[in-house]
Amino acid sequence: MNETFKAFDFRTRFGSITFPSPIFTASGCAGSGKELSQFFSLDELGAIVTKSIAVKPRSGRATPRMAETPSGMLNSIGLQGPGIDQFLEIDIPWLISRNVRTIVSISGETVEEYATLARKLRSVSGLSGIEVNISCPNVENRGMVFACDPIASREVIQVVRRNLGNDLPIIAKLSPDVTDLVSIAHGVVDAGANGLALINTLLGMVIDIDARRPKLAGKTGGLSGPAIRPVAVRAIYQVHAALPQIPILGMGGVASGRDALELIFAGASGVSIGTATFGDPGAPLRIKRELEIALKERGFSSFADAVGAAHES
Amino acid sequence: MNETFKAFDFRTRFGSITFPSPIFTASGCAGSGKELSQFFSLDELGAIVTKSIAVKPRSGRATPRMAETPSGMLNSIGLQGPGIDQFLEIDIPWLISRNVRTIVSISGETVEEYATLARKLRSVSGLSGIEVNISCPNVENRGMVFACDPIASREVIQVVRRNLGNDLPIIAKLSPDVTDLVSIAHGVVDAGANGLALINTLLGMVIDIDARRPKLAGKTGGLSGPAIRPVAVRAIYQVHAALPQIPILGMGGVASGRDALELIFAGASGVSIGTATFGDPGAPLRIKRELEIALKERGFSSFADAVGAAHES
Amino acid sequence: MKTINPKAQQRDVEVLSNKKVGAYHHIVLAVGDLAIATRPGNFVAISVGDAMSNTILRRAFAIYRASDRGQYGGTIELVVAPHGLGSRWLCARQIHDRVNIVAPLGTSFGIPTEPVNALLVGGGYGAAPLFGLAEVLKSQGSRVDMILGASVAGKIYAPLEGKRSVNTTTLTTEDGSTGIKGRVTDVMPALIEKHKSEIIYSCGPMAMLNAVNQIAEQFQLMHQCAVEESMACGIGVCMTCVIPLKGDDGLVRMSRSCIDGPVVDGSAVIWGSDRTVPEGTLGK
Amino acid sequence: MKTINPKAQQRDVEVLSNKKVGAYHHIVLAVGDLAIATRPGNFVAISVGDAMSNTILRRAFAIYRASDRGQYGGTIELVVAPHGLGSRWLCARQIHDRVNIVAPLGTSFGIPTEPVNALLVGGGYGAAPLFGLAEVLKSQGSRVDMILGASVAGKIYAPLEGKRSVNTTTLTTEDGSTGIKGRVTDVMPALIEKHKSEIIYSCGPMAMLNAVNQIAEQFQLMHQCAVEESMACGIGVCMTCVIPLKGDDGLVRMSRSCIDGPVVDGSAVIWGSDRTVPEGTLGK
Ligand SMILES: Cc1cc2nc3c(=O)[nH]c(=O)nc-3n(C[C@H](O)[C@H](O)[C@H](O)COP(=O)(O)OP(=O)(O)OC[C@H]3O[C@@H](n4cnc5c(N)ncnc54)[C@H](O)[C@@H]3O)c2cc1C
Ligand SMILES: Cc1cc2nc3c(=O)[nH]c(=O)nc-3n(C[C@H](O)[C@H](O)[C@H](O)COP(=O)(O)OP(=O)(O)OC[C@H]3O[C@@H](n4cnc5c(N)ncnc54)[C@H](O)[C@@H]3O)c2cc1C
Ligand SMILES: Cc1cc2nc3c(=O)[nH]c(=O)nc-3n(C[C@H](O)[C@H](O)[C@H](O)COP(=O)(O)O)c2cc1C
Ligand SMILES: Cc1cc2nc3c(=O)[nH]c(=O)nc-3n(C[C@H](O)[C@H](O)[C@H](O)COP(=O)(O)O)c2cc1C
Ligand code: FES
Ligand code: FES
Repeated sequence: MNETFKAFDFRTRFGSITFPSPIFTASGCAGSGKELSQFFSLDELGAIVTKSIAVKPRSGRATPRMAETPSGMLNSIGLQGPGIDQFLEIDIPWLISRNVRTIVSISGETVEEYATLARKLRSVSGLSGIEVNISCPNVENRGMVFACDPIASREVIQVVRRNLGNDLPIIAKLSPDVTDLVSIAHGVVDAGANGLALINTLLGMVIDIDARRPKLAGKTGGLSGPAIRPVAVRAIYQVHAALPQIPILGMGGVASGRDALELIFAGASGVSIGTATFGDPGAPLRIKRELEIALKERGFSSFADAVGAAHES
Repeated sequence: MNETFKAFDFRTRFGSITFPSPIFTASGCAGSGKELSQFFSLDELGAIVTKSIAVKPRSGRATPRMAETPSGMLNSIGLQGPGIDQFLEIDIPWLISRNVRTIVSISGETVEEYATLARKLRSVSGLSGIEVNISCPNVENRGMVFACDPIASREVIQVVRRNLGNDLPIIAKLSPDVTDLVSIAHGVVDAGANGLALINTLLGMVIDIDARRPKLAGKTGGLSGPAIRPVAVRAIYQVHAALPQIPILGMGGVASGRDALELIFAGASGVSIGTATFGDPGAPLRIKRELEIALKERGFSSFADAVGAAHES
Repeated sequence: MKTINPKAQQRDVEVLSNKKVGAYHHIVLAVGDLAIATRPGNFVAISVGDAMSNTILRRAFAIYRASDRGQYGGTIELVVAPHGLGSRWLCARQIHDRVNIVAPLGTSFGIPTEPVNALLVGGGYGAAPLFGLAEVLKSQGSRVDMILGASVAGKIYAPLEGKRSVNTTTLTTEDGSTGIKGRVTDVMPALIEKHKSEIIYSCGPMAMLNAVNQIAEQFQLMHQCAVEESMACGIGVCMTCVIPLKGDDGLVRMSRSCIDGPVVDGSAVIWGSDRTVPEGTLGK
Repeated sequence: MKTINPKAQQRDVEVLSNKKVGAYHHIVLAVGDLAIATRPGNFVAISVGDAMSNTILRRAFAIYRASDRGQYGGTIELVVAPHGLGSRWLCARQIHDRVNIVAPLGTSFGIPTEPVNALLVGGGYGAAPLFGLAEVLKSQGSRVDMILGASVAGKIYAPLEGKRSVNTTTLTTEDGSTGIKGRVTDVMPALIEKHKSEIIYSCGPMAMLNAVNQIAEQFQLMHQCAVEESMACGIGVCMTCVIPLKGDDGLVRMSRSCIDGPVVDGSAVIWGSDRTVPEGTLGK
């Protein structure tokens, strides 16, 4: 068969699951999937990563919830969502019935809540993985974010693994706002994570100089978008160097195929598109196509060969 | 006297020293001062903060040392400098003889080096303060950055205070790349710091997707510029809330008077201009003027009233 | 598979005209068949800047009028206030420049099945979508009275051709520089009584909508208003644009104003919940 | 107080002309009296983009020619390759647009006090500053031979008017599309012998400068070259643009190419130290 016409081998693996494309959505940036389906076919993607879901319904924070910043934005949604029961009743069936590969992101305020979420997801068929968002305040520990505490991070992943069973891959999503990211990564991998999602947003603030107060009602917010890409690349590079066997789902400011390639060369086995979708609803699909071109131009015949390529020299 | 013609009271204090203006240069972004003196008169500023100086001459890192990033840049200079002796012989006399208020930034690889630097500076007359850059790798502790280690940070400030005497203000410059910035701030203040400089650069990386390797010869670099301003504002706000008596020298992506005001409302008693000077050699003076207008427009009659104003509501 | 944003498309479109009108710019875009799908109250999300821009989010603008006939095919028209960087960039576009849009987005004003006496209340550029609404109401036999208010005369948007479909227009300015000195709500009660208004449509700043809603409640009138919250995506995926809305089930939810709005039922809004989540909101 | 950047000024200046020439743009800026202060080898640092741009650093360009006479007062001319976002933005400027510059910056080519036989070697847009240099050398009585090389014909910059001051011009391209097939260094030895060259001036990619320097050493000729390192500030305050240079005291220092360069003595450069600090550098 003529090389030129051979489909590019875009496959990538997290745990036991093989995804046909390495481009994913980022949690909290693709709604329930439905909203984007007007703009492109969701099954073109590796998977939709759903907005982090909690045990109970959550109203989220008051508005204003967003502020644009130079080449980035702050958000303070506060994990608004319908709670796991309604989510499993409405959102998941819609995705599964349309053959959209789905990774469910979960968030808890206690270790026990993560256990509950994992138990409820264990029996759901058709899922492709669980992303564990541990960048949530731990109400049992002075609201300290789980992902900033090596022991709590580990504990969360352990109970999720125990309650979920061994079938579905667990991807632990880490925060870059820590002194020693690599040791947190080691901890969650030891605890049973099959992959790591890097990075969640950076904690930031914008002040409204006319109102003389923080612009966001929640005061601080998460910084995302191209502004943080260098931090994402660094985080992925460091963690891939330390744990080369563990697949990384990279994210942080990817707005083009070239940006995605930067994360992949740093060590990402998949790339999630977040904030870019707000500026361009078709971004995930566009980036997938641009990535394919960028890889072919550089002589790659399969995606897997590109992962971590910047570590070789 | 007519209010309109009264000079704006721009004074600000760090420790025992009063500065006539709250706009400073950022360490490593104003050369030795001479380079900028072609573009504006240095005594218009609160002070020049010199590039961090080490005990011995340092070649710094190989090139490429910089990469532009969205609304920011990475640098990996590696603290290049002539060493304290030549610095005290050439750079300092030039500044002092021209009545330029000068804050000397120091950096060491061991606690003992900080002690040496402080001893050498003790006898230099005409200085306005010492900024202690503790975002340097500690060679005695696996290269872990001092500012990321609460105990090492404290120790450094203690020995600097002990060796410097009590006359000059000590401003401890902290890194945002830590899990708990407030506790590090508490530690260095307990150890004798009169002020805090927030923030140093964030650790980042850019990959050259054509060469398939990190763009910078030193692989990682420090992220600065408007991209990081939300992180700076957050850091300043958090630390000012915890330590309202301690003056903060704020920095991170300030490119206009409005940006400076954001940091001031968050709690900065002074603002250093770094990366903005690369794009506009006259930036420090321009920002000072814009800040004056922005403060007057908002009805402030003195700078001090504006510090921390975003905490009031 | 398409139950949300069903008619929205992303397109590069040409600027056909850009004229300064008072404090605003009246901008016409050649959008082809998107015009047919557009209803009064819908909005458009526009990319601002170029490949080098640090502004990564779209800006939302109400669609002033949509027309599917005419020399250039389908067009939509906007009334834009040069506010910050992005809107000023848009106001600086010249004829033949291209801009990237996503449209039509959001809910539209509900049109009664029978002719009614409608009172349309607009503040500042918020007047814009009311003219398209007036045309539809008029063509369906309704009486249309309009109140347009602003701080100063230059900020009232009241084009001559817009008045074709309006029975009466009342202007208010806070400084009295044109029309009646005062706010739109100062003149509402008398006009409601005079014209026997049965439904109120409003668009403008949130504080004005709140005040308009109080009058609507007082007179027990239906009130549809187009709200304005900061929007990062405009298409329902980011959850930044929420407002507290009471649902048919009586529960208050933080609802997306880009999907469940911008046009909402005034009586469903929990007003005055600035920077707070109202007590009783689901999941608070 | 002003011992560094003594002649540099920051100014908003007008674009007088912008023409595509082969692979490059020839751009003329009205800089007023800055032209008088400009010497061959100096460069200009230009802001790219507008208030919304995410590119925060200036771009450096060699000054091709400076002229203080003429219809528009002082002008400087540039030869710009559309490379990335910033240079493409510059190449897209139109007549009457304004750009913000800082100039003149850096060292200039040393001019011998006596007439000499000079060989000028340029690669790609690196040819640009050599034409201004040729004029000065010629007017001072020197013989000027020039070699211009590039990968392909379109990347050779060799304007007719530039040749006025040149005795001979030799072109090389790697693909043979014009002139001699090969590199500038392939033809250098024969030309040095033929024209009895006494000094070499060069400007182009670092690898070319290195190869030129080897030939200069072989023939024991003076060699002045204009280097190119990534520059964040262009005025000496950031330390990003360093190259290892041996000083008069024999010590190698990482020296700023924006202040101690871009024109440096080829024999002072520690060549081939890509991505490393050479052994023996002060403070390594
Ligand atoms: C549904 C809807 C309809 C609108 N219709 C119009 C209209 O017809 N005419 C008009 O002139 N303006 C309208 N606006 C407001 C318009 O979106 C803002 O003026 C514009 O986004 C400001 O962008 P900027 O870059 O100029 O300002 P900046 O202040 O620099 O914007 C910074 C960020 O804040 C957001 N933002 C700032 N102000 C507003 C605002 N008032 N509402 C929502 N987001 C804001 C921007 O979108 C951007 O993300 C509408 C807004 C919404 C939500
Ligand atoms: C002293 C000097 C003289 C120069 N003279 C010319 C000239 O006469 N004509 C010309 O076309 N180009 C010249 N260059 C190169 C020119 O500066 C770069 O092509 C330009 O900076 C690229 O910017 P960009 O935004 O298009 O590319 P990008 O790749 O987007 O730039 C990203 C960043 O890298 C820097 N950068 C990228 N390439 C280079 C490079 N080759 N050298 C230095 N910095 C770079 C940019 O300044 C910017 O900060 C010169 C460079 C220097 C240092
Ligand atoms: C509006 C918004 C909401 C988000 N919600 C979540 C969330 O619910 N769970 C989560 O793990 N990450 C959440 N994130 C973080 C993103 O998934 C992603 O990690 C981050 O934004 C960096 O990627 P980006 O720069 O491509 O957006 C959210 C980000 C944004 C901007
Ligand atoms: C090129 C460069 C060199 C720097 N060198 C130093 C240094 O020597 N010591 C130090 O404490 N900070 C150094 N910094 C950090 C700045 O002082 C400042 O904290 C940081 O850049 C954030 O401010 P900005 O965004 O205004 O640049 C350097 C920054 C840059 C960009
Ligand atoms: S603007 Fe994103 S959900 Fe409404
Ligand atoms: S470019 Fe900044 S020192 Fe040379």
